[in-house]
Amino acid sequence: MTEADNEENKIIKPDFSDPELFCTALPKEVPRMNNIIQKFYDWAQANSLWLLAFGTGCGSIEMRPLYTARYDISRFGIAPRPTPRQSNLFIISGYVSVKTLKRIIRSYEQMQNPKFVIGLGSCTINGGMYWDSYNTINRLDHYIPVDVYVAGCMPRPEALIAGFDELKKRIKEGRGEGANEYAKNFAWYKANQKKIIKDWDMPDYNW
Amino acid sequence: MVNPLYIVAILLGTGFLLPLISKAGRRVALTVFFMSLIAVSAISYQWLWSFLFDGQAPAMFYTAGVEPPLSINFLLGFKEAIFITAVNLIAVVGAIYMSTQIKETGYKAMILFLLMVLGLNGLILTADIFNLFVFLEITSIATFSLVGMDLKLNSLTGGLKYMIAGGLASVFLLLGIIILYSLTGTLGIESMSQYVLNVDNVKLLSIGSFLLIFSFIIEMKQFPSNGWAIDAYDGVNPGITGLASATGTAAVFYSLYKIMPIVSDEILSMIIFIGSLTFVVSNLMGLMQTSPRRMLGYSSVAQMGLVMAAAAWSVFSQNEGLFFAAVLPLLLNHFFAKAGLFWITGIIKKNDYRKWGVIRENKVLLGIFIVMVLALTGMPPFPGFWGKWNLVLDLSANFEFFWIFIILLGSLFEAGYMLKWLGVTLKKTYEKDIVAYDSYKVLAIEIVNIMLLIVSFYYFFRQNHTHMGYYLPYTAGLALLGLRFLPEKIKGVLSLASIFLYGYLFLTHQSGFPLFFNAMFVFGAFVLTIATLNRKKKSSTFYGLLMLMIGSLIALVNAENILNFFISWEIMTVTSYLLIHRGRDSEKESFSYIMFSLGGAFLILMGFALAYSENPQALGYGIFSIANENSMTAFILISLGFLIKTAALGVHIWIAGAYSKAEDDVTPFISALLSKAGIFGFVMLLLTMGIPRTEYIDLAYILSWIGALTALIGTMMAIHEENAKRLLAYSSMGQVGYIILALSIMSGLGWTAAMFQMINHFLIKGVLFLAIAGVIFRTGTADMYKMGGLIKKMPWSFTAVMFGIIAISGVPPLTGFGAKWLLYEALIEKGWYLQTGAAFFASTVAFLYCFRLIHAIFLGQPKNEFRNVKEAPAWFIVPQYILIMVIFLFSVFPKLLIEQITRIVEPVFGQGVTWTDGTAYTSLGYWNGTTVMIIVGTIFVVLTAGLLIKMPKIQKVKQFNIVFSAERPETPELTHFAYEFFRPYRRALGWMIAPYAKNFWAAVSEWTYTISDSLRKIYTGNTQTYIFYILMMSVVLFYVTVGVK
Amino acid sequence: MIKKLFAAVLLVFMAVMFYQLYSNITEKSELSGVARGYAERGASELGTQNIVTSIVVTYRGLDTLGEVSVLFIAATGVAVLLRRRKEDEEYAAPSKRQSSEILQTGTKLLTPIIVMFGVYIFINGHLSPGGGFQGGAVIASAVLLLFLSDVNYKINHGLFNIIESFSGAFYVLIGILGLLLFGANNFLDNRILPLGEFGMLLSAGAIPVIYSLVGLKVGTELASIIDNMKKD
Amino acid sequence: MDNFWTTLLYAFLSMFVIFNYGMLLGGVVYKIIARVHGRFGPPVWQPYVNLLKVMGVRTAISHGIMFWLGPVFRFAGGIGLFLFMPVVFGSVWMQNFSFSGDLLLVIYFIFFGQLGMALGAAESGHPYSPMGIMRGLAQVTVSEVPFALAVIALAAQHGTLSITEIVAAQQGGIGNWNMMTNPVATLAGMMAFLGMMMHAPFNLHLAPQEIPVGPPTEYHSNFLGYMQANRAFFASAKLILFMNLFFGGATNIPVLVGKTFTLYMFAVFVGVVNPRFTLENSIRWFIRIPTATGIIAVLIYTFKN
Amino acid sequence: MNIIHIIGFILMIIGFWGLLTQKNMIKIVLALAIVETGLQLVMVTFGFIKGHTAPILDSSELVKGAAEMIVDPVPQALVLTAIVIGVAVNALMLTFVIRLYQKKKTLSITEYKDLKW
Repeated sequence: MTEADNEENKIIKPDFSDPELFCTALPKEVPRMNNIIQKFYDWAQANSLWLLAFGTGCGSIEMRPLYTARYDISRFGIAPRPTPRQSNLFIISGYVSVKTLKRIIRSYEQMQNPKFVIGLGSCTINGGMYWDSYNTINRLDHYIPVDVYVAGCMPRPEALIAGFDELKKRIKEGRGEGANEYAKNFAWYKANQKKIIKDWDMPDYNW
Repeated sequence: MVNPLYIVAILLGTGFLLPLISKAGRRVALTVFFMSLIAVSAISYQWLWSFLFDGQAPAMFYTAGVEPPLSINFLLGFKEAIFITAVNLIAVVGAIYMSTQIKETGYKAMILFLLMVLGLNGLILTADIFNLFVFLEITSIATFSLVGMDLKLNSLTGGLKYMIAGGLASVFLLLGIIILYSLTGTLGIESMSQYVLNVDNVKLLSIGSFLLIFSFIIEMKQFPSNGWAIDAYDGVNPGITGLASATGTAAVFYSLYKIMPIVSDEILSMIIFIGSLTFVVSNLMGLMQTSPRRMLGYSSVAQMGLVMAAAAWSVFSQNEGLFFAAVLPLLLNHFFAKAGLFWITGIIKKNDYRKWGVIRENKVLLGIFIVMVLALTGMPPFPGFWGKWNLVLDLSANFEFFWIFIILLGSLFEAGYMLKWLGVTLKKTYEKDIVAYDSYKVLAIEIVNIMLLIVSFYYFFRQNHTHMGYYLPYTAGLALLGLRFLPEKIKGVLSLASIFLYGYLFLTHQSGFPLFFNAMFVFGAFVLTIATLNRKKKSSTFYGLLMLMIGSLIALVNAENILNFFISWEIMTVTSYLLIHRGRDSEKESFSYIMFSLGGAFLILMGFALAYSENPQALGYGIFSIANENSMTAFILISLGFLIKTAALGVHIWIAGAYSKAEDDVTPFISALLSKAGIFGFVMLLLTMGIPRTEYIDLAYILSWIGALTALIGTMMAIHEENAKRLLAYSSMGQVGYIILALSIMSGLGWTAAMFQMINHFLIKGVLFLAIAGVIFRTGTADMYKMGGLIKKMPWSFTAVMFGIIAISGVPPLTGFGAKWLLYEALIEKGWYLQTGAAFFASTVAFLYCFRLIHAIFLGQPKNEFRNVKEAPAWFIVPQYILIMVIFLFSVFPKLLIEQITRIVEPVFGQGVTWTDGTAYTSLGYWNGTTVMIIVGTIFVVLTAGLLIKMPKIQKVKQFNIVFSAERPETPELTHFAYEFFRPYRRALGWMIAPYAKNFWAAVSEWTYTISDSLRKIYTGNTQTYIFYILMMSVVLFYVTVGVK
Repeated sequence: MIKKLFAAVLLVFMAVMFYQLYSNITEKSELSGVARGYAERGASELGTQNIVTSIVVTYRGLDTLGEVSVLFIAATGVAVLLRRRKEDEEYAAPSKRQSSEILQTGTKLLTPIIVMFGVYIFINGHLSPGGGFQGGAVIASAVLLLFLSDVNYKINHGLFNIIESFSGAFYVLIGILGLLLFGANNFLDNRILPLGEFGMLLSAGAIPVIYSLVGLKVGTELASIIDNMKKD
Repeated sequence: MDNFWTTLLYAFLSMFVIFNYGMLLGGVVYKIIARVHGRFGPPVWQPYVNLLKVMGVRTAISHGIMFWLGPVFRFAGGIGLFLFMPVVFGSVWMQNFSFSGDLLLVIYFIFFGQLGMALGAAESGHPYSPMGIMRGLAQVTVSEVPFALAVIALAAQHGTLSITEIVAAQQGGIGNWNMMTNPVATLAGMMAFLGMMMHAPFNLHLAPQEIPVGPPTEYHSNFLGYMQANRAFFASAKLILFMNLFFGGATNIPVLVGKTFTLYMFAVFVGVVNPRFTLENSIRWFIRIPTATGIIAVLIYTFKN
Repeated sequence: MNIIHIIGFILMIIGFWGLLTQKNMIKIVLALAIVETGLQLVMVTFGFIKGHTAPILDSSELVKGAAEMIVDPVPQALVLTAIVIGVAVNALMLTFVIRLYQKKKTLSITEYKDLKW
C-alpha cells in the first residue's frame, strides 16, 4: 500500500463514536404545560403543519398532487419544508426498506419536539405486499411513534387529507406526543431499530 | 611636511633593494615590505591631516630643480591627499589580506606590490601628462604580473586580455599626448589646459584630446570596450581584483579627472554619455549573473561609469563643490565596498551566489557583507547615497532630467542583482562546507568596513545641518542591534520603553498633521510591539530592525525637508525589506517588494529633483509649492512613488506576497503602519503643492479614479484568496485605495474622511492581522480552508475578528461606517458620482471577503487535527483588545476623533463637518454615531434578553449533528465549505481581476532579463572580439565626437 | 571570412580616422614651448651636449626613473610568472643540441667587444646619441649571444641581483641627494656633482653616473628576462 | 430629540404597526401567489400561526454562541433598519430615530442583520449555510451597485442625503415624484429592488431543494421565530425605503400601505412569472443592464452639475 | 605632413589587422608590437622640423642658436621611454603566452574563452 492510499483512507474514515463529532446525549421528555398557552400552541401546531419533504417510499408520488391546485393543502396551513429542523410532520410514504429506515430514524430524531408522523399506505402498517420481504420492515411503530396511519395501497390524496384532519384532531386534543413517547421508550425503540439495522454507524440519538 | 617624492623614493628604493634584503630571510623581507607601505601611508595621512585640520594649502613639488613645465612636478592638494591616503590604506590592508600568497611567492611579489603602489601614488600625484603615462604603465604592468602570479588558467587568460586592452589604451594615449604636445608645446597638465585655449588647429586639437580621453575610457572599462575587464574580475584572484578594482580604478579615475580641464565640452559630454551608458548597460547585464565575482565586476564597471560621468559633469558645469559632494562619495563608496566584497569572495569561494548561505556561519563576515551590499545599492547613510543624492539635485538644478532618469534606472538594476544576492544569501539553505575564515583576511575586510562606516558618518554629518533630534528615533534600533545578545523578552520590553519615550519626546512638540501621524505611529507601534513579546526563538536582529523601522516612520514624520524625508523613506524601505525577508520562503516576495519600493523611491527622488530644480537653494517642503511647467511631472512622479508604497492598482503586485510571507507578527506593522507612510507622503505633497491641473488634465480626477479602482480591484482580488494573510493584504490595498480617493477630493470633508479612514484602517488591520497571527501561531497554517470551527477553541480571537470585519465592512455602528459615510458625503459633495459608485461597489464586495475570512477560519466544521489548539497567546490577544477598545471609543464618540481631524484639516481646507450635540452635519447629510450605537445596543440587548427568556432548554450539539439530507457527514474536510468559496463570483466577474498588471510586470521583468541576457552575450570571451569592440568604439566615438569634415 | 570582412571595414574607417588626423597636422617651422626652453637652457644649465639626454635624465628624470621601474617590474614579473614550481617539472624542456663551433668561437671573440660597446654607449650618453637603455640593451645582447652559443650557460644570479639592486638603489639615492642637498624641488637634479667642462666625458654632473647605473641595471634586467624565458 | 421618551413611545407604536403590516403583507402575498397558481392558498393570518407554532416548539439545539446570536443580529438589523427610517412624511410619531443618520446609514444598516445572520448560520457547520450565504452575499454586492448609483443620482438631484428632505422634495403631486423627475435613477433603483427583495428570479440563495432553504437550514424553534418576525420588519423597511426614495413617500398610513403594497406586488409578480436565475446569470444581469442604467442616471447629473 | 607619418599610420593599421585577424597569440603580441612601432614612428615625426638638425650640440654654433637649428628633442625623449615600456609589456605578454600554452597546449586565442558573459 502506497503512502497516497494511506492518506486517502485517513480522510474518509468516519468515526461515529467520536464524542467530538457527535453529541452523545439522549433525548428527554419535555412535559406539556397544562394551561391555556399550551392549548394555544396546540392549535397553532395543528394549523401550521410543516411536513418534511422527504419521500421515503413509492407513496410519495401521491403527495405531489397535494400541493397542486386540485387538492391544495396550503389551505390547511400545511406546507413542505426541506429541512427536518423546521418541520414538525413526517410522512413515511410507503414501504420502509432497512436502508431507508436508517435515514428515517435520523431525520425523525433531527426534528424538534412536537413532531408528528403519518404512516402512509399499508406497508407502514404491516408490510403490505412486502410483508415477507427480507429487506423491509413490517410495523413502522416498532421503530418510531406513529400518530396516524392512512391505509391503502396506495391511498388517494383525499385519504391523506383525511389523515391530516385526523392528525389535527389528535394534536388539538393534546395526543400528539410522539416525541415524548419516543424519549420515554427510547431503549425499546433503539433495540428494535438495532435489530433491523446491522451496520449501525451513527450515534444512538441523532440530534 | 614630508615631500611626496619620498613616497616614490621609499617604494622604489625598497623595491630595488628587496632582492638583497630577502637574502636575510623572508621574515625580514616581509617586515621591510610592510614598513615601507606603512611609511608611505604615514606620509599620506600626514598630508591629509594637515589639509583637514591645519588648513594646509595645495603644494607643488617639482624635480630636477627646474620649474615646470620644463620639469615634471607633483601636485598635492586636498583631493590628491584623500586619494593617496585611501589608496595607501587599501594597499596596506590588501597586503595583509594577501600576506600568505605574497609570502608563498616570495620577495618578487612584494616588489611587484610595492611598485604597483608606487604607480598608483604617482598617477594621483603627477601633474605631467607623459609622466602620467609612465605611472599608468607602472601600475598596469605591476598589476598584470600580480594578476598572473598564481599561474591559474583563468588568471592568465584574464591577465592576457587585460594586457592587450591596456596595450591598445596606451597606443591611443601616446598618440593623444604627442598630438597635444605638438599643438601646445608643453606636457604639464596645468599649462596645457591653458595653452589649448590658444590653439588654432582646433580640429587636430579635438582629435588629440579625443584620443587621450578614449584611452582613459578603455582604462576605465567603459561599455562596450570592457569585456576584458569583467573577464579579468571574474577569473583573477580576488585579493588582486579587490585591490585593482578599488585602488586601480580610483587612481586611473583621478588621473582622468586631472586631464579633464584640457579637453573641450564636446568631449566631456561624450564622457558623460559613455559613463552613463556604461552605468545602465553594465548594471543591466549584471542582472543575469550568477557568479558573485562577475556580478561585482559588472557593478565595478558600472560604478566607474557613474563616477566618471559625474566627474565629467562637475568639470563641465564648472562646479568644483560637486566633486566633494557627489563624485568623491560615490567613488569612496565603491572603493571600500568593492574591495571588501571582492575580498569576501576570496573567503567564500562559491562561484554561484545561490550557494552563499554558508557565509551565515560567520556572523562578523555576514554583517560586513550586508553593510557592503547595502552601501553598493546606495542606501543611506552610506556615501553612495549622498553621492547620488547630491548628483541628482545638482543635475536637476541644471535641468538635466534625462540623466537623472538614467542614473536612477541604472541604480535600480544594480540594486536588482545586489539585493537578489543578499536575499538568497540571507535565506537559502546551503550545503555545509568548511570555509577557511583566515583571521588576517577577515581583519583586512573589517578594516575596510570600518573605513566605509567612517566615511559614511563623515558624509552623514557633513550633509546634515538639521538638529540631531531628527536622528533620535534611530537610536533605539541601533542600540538594540548592538545589544543583540540580550534575551528576546528584555529586548522587547526595551523596545516598548523606547517607543513610549519617543512618544513622550516627540508628541509633546508637534502639531498638525505630523502630530496626527506620529500619534498613530507611536500608539500603533506600542500596541503592536506587545504582540512580538510572544517570540520565543532567539533572533539577534529582529528588534533592532523593528525599532529602526518604527524609528524611520517617526523620523519620516519629523522630517523638516526632503532630504530627511528621503533618508527616512530609504531606511524604512530597507528595514522593512529585511523584516519581510525574515519570513519563511520569502525570497521571491521580499525581492519583489524591495524592487518595487526602490523603484518607487527613485521615482520620488526624481520628482523631488524636478521640484527642486526651480528652487535649488532650499530643501524644505516649500519646493513643492512653486508652480511651473515641471510641477505636474514632479507631482506625477512623486505620487507614483507613494502609490507604489500604498500598492495602488497596477503597482500592487508585490503586496500580497510581501504581506503574506512576512512573519506573522510583522505583517500588522507593515499593513497598519507602514502603508500609512505613503499616505503621509501624499498628505505632505498635497498640502504644499496641491494637485496640479491643466486645461486638459485634472490630476485630482485621475488620482481619484486610481483610488477608486484600487479599492474595487483590491477588494475583488481579496475575495478569491485562500490564504488569510493574502486576503487581508488585498483588503489593505483596497482600504488604502479609499484613503487615496478621499485625499484626492481636496476638500475639508474629503480629508476628514481620509484621516478617519486611515485611523480606522490602522486600528482594524492591526486587530485582524494580529488575530490571524495568533491563529497561525496555533495552527501553523494560513490556508483558511484548512482551518474551520476555531470559534470554540479561540473565542477571543473570533470576537476580535468579528469586530474587525464589522468595522472594516462599514456596517454601523462601528467606526467603519463613519469612514464610509464621510467618504461618500465628500464624494457626492465634490460631484464625483461614478467614483462614489465604484467605491460603493468595492465596499459591498468587501462583505464577501469579510465573511469568508471569519467563516473559513472560525465557523463551519472544526478539523480533527486542530482539536487540541488553544486560544492564541495573551501577547496576541491583549493588543487586539486594546485596539478594539479604541474602535469602540471612536464608534460611540466619533466626535472625539473627527474633531481632532477637523482641527488639523480646517486651516487648509476649512471645516468639513459641523456639530450640533452629538450629530455630525455635512452639506448633504448627518450622522449621530452615539445614538446609533445606543439604539442598536438597546435593540440587541432587548432581543437577546427576549430570546434568553423564551428559549426552551437548549441541547448543545456537536459539529456533525447537522441536517445532512438524512445522511451523515463523512469528514470535516468534506463538510467544510471554504475552498474556492466564491467560485461563481469569479466565473461571473473574473474578468475584472484578470492579471493584467501581473502579466505586465512579469513581461517587464522577463524582457529586462532577456535583454540583459542577450546583451551580455556580446562578451564572448574571445580576446579578438574585445579588440574589435575597442577599435570599433574608437571609430564610432571618433566620428560622433570629432565628426567627419 | 565574415570576421575578416568586418575587420577590413573597421580598418577602412580607422584609416579614414588616421587620414583625418594626418591631414590636419601642420608642419612645424620652429621650436616652440618647452622644447625651445630645453634647447635654450639645456646646454648651459645642465652641461649636456645631447639635449635629449638632458631631457631624459634630468628634466624628465622622473619618467626615466619610472621607465627603469617598468623594466624592473617586467623582469620581476617574468621571473615570478616563469618561476619553477613542482607541478611544472613535467613540462621541462627536452635536452638541447649544442650550438655550432663557429657560433661558439665567434661568441667568445665578440662578447667582450659587445660589452665594451655597450659601456661606451651609456657612458657617452650625455655627449652623443645613446644612453643607459641603449647601452644596457647592447650588453644584454651579449648575454643573449652567450645563451645562444652555450646551451648550458648559466648566468651568475647572485652577482646580477646585486648589480641590479645596487644600481637601482643608487639611482634612487642620487635622486634623494638632490632633495637633501638643495631642497624640496630638486629630486633627481644632476647638479649634485659639478657640471664640469661642457663636452667632456666627465661633465654634466650626475648624468654619466645615472646613465651608467641605468645601463647596468637595464643590461642585467634584460639578461635575466632572457634567462627566465630560456628556461622553458 | 427634545423628548426622548416620546420618541421611544412613538417608535414602539410604529414598530407595532409595521410588524402587523409586515405579517399581513406576507399572508396576502402567499394568498396572491396561490391565486396566481389557481389555488386557494393559506389564510392571510397564516404567518401569525406559523410564528406562534415555532415559538411553541419545546426543544432546541444550539451549535454555539454565534449560532445562538445570529437570529438576534438578524432581528436587531431588521428593527434597526426600520427605526432609522422616517416612515410617514409629516407624521410626528412615524419618524422613528431618523435623526440618527441619513440615507447612507440606512443603506449600510441593511448589512448589519445579514452579516450577523451569516455568521450565526455559518457556525452551524452545515455546508449549505455558507453556500446560501455565499450566493446571497454575492448577489447583494451586485444588486447594490445600481441601487447605490440610483441613490447617488438622487443625492445629486436633491443635493441632500437626508431621506426626509428627499421625501419633502417630492411632495405636491405625482409629477414631483422622483419616478417622474428622475426616471432613469428610478429604473435602476427598481431593478436593484428586485435583487434586494430576494424574490424569484433572484432567490438562488434559498434554493429549497438544492441547499434546503439556504442559510437558515439549521434554524428552528425560537430562532426561526425571530427570523420570521424580522422578515416582517425587514421587508417593510425596504419597501418604505424605496417608496421614500422614488415614489414620493407617504403622508399617511393608507398611502403608505397602498404604495408599499404596490411595490411589493411588483417584486412578487416578477418573481411569480420568472424562473430562478443561477448566480452567474443574476450577477451578469445586474452588472449589465441595471448598472448601465444607474451609470446613465449618474452621468446625467455629472454633466448637469 | 610627412611621409613618415603615413608610414607610421600604415604600420599601425597593419598591426591592427593582425590583432583582429590572427588567432595565434604570439602573432597577436607581435601585431601589437607592430602597432607600437608605427606609433613610435608617428610620434617621433611630430618633432621633425624641416631643415633642422639632431639635438646634439656638438658645435659652438649649435650651442648658441640651438633653438633655431635643432629638431624638437622632446618627442625623441618620449619615444625612448615609450619604446622601453613597450619592450617591457611585450616581454610580459610573451611570458603569459608561454604559460597559457603550457596550460592548454595551443596558441589559438579562440581556445581561451573560459571566461565569458
